[in-house]
Amino acid sequence: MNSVTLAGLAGAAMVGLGLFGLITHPHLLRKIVSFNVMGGGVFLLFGAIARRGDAAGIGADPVPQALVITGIVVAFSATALAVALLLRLDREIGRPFFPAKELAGPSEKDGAT
Amino acid sequence: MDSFFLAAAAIIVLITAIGLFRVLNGPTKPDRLMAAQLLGSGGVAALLLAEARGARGAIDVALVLALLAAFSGIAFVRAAVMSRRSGDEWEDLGDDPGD
Amino acid sequence: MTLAIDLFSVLCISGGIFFFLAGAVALLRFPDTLTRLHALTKADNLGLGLVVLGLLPQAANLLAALKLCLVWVVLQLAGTTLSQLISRVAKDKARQG
Amino acid sequence: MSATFVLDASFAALTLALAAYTILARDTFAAVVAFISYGLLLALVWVRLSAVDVALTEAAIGSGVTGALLIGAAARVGDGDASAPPGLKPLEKLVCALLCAAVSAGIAVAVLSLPAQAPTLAPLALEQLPATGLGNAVTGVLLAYRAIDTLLEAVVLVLALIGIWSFARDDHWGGRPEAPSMPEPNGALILLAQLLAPLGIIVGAHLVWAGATEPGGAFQGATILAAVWILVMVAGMIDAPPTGRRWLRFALVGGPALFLVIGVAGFVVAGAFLAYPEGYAKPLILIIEVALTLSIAIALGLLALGAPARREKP
Repeated sequence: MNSVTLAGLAGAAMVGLGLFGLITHPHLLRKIVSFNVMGGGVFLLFGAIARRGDAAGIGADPVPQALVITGIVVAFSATALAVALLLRLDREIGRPFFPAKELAGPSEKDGAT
Repeated sequence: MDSFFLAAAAIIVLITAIGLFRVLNGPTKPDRLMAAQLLGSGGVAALLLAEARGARGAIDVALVLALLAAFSGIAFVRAAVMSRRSGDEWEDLGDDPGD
Repeated sequence: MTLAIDLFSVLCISGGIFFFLAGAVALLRFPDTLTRLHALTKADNLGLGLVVLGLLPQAANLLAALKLCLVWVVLQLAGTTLSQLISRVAKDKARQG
Repeated sequence: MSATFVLDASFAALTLALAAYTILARDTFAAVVAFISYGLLLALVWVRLSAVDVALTEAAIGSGVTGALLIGAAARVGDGDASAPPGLKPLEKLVCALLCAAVSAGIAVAVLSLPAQAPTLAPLALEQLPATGLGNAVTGVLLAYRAIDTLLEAVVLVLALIGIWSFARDDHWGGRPEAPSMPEPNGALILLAQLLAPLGIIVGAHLVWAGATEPGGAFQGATILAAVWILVMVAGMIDAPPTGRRWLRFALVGGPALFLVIGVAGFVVAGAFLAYPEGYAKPLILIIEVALTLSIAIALGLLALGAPARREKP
């Protein structure tokens, strides 16, 4: 067991943890956060693989590193979009959960304001 | 000397971890807000020690962490202040009646 | 000469660890938010300050040493402002009950 | 067990503990604070994995700006306890936990059975690096070998922003996002913003410039600039810009557009899309990086600000 394998295993555990949160939390913001934890785990797996590919004097394979950098930026874009969707949903139905029937007609909250 | 730096970094990580979970457990929001500050200084100290002889550019990471810890800390405080008054003024923000 | 420098680094960094430890103990033991905040800011700034001071003679070049100081200055500034803001939130919260 | 392994193990254990706290915490606010702490620690793990460029990106975007976005949303929507739909039954939760553990176990087996001789593209990446005039292989991959990925990545930011804007109410289109400032102005915060803004601009510019030879680059530098921009807005020194302004929209697409123009020009002068003519690779890459940095900084800042929520005053 060395440090790199340990990072890979930690990444594997994070994927499982994030997946669990994504499935079990009804709160949509918690789902978004869980998804980001899962993403962090996947990136860490890439990191372990990059670190194993050290050669020619550089500490880690630059190609997976570049992939992860791209991944982090795209994950941020997706998170921002998801948060905007969540805020709009919260404004429509007044709670941060998947709507059950509310979207069928105008919600009570809209009528109140 | 190198192993002294590494050991010092590990000790600071453990100390920070203890403080961090204490702070995260609250009970009040202001307690939780301290997390950014605690981890900002503890994490940066651990990073600087761990990479005292290591990767080039590690100090840049410490600098970015320090700047972003300040930024997140202020975002925390703003969120805590705003959440007390959440519920009102979302629908009509900025819609001046005079328009 | 190197020995003297290394000794200086070890002393400073050990001092830094002591202050981090003091801060963590205070977080665990102190009764309310404001005292915990007080302890945290003092311990953290001194702790990080001593660690940075200990690392300064080990820096590779002048730019690295400058960046080390800058890291401390940024965290010091941020810590001061943040603790002020957090204590205000805590005070308002206490007043509201 | 060496000191290095003990250190890496404690980093990994703490990161994992924070990930678990993020998932399992009852309080939404605490979960988001834990997530930001998790991101900070993940950046330290990246440095330990010799991936300093990734560490910079994770510290800046993965933890910093994502954290600010999530904590703002947490304050807005709250816990929603009273209106929560019935959750999963304990037995169903257990089944989920077991299945997720199985996923983790499967990945762990894959990690443990990686080939002893790890495949790597590092020598290949370094071999051609002198031709680009760069010293940082990661920047080389991002802006020379796989430049099309980076171009599309910059476009994704703009697309996400258009998506967010489209959630605005019709009469708010082109208006300003909700006020990002503190409810009441605070002298200490204004002083902090005044001190950190010039400092952040220097650090951001340094990261972009250093990215050619040392760890750093356009995305990392741009994130610092975006963070400084938001900080100045939170302090109440400037307001969020109206999203309909023409200068703003030109600045948003300017970087990717210039990238695209240089890419298409590659057909004419070097015979392929995004090919740089010999001897001009480094200046061209630097021009692209500077233009990209400004566009990305504005895009990141606007993504964090959210959809327009105020009518534009004439």
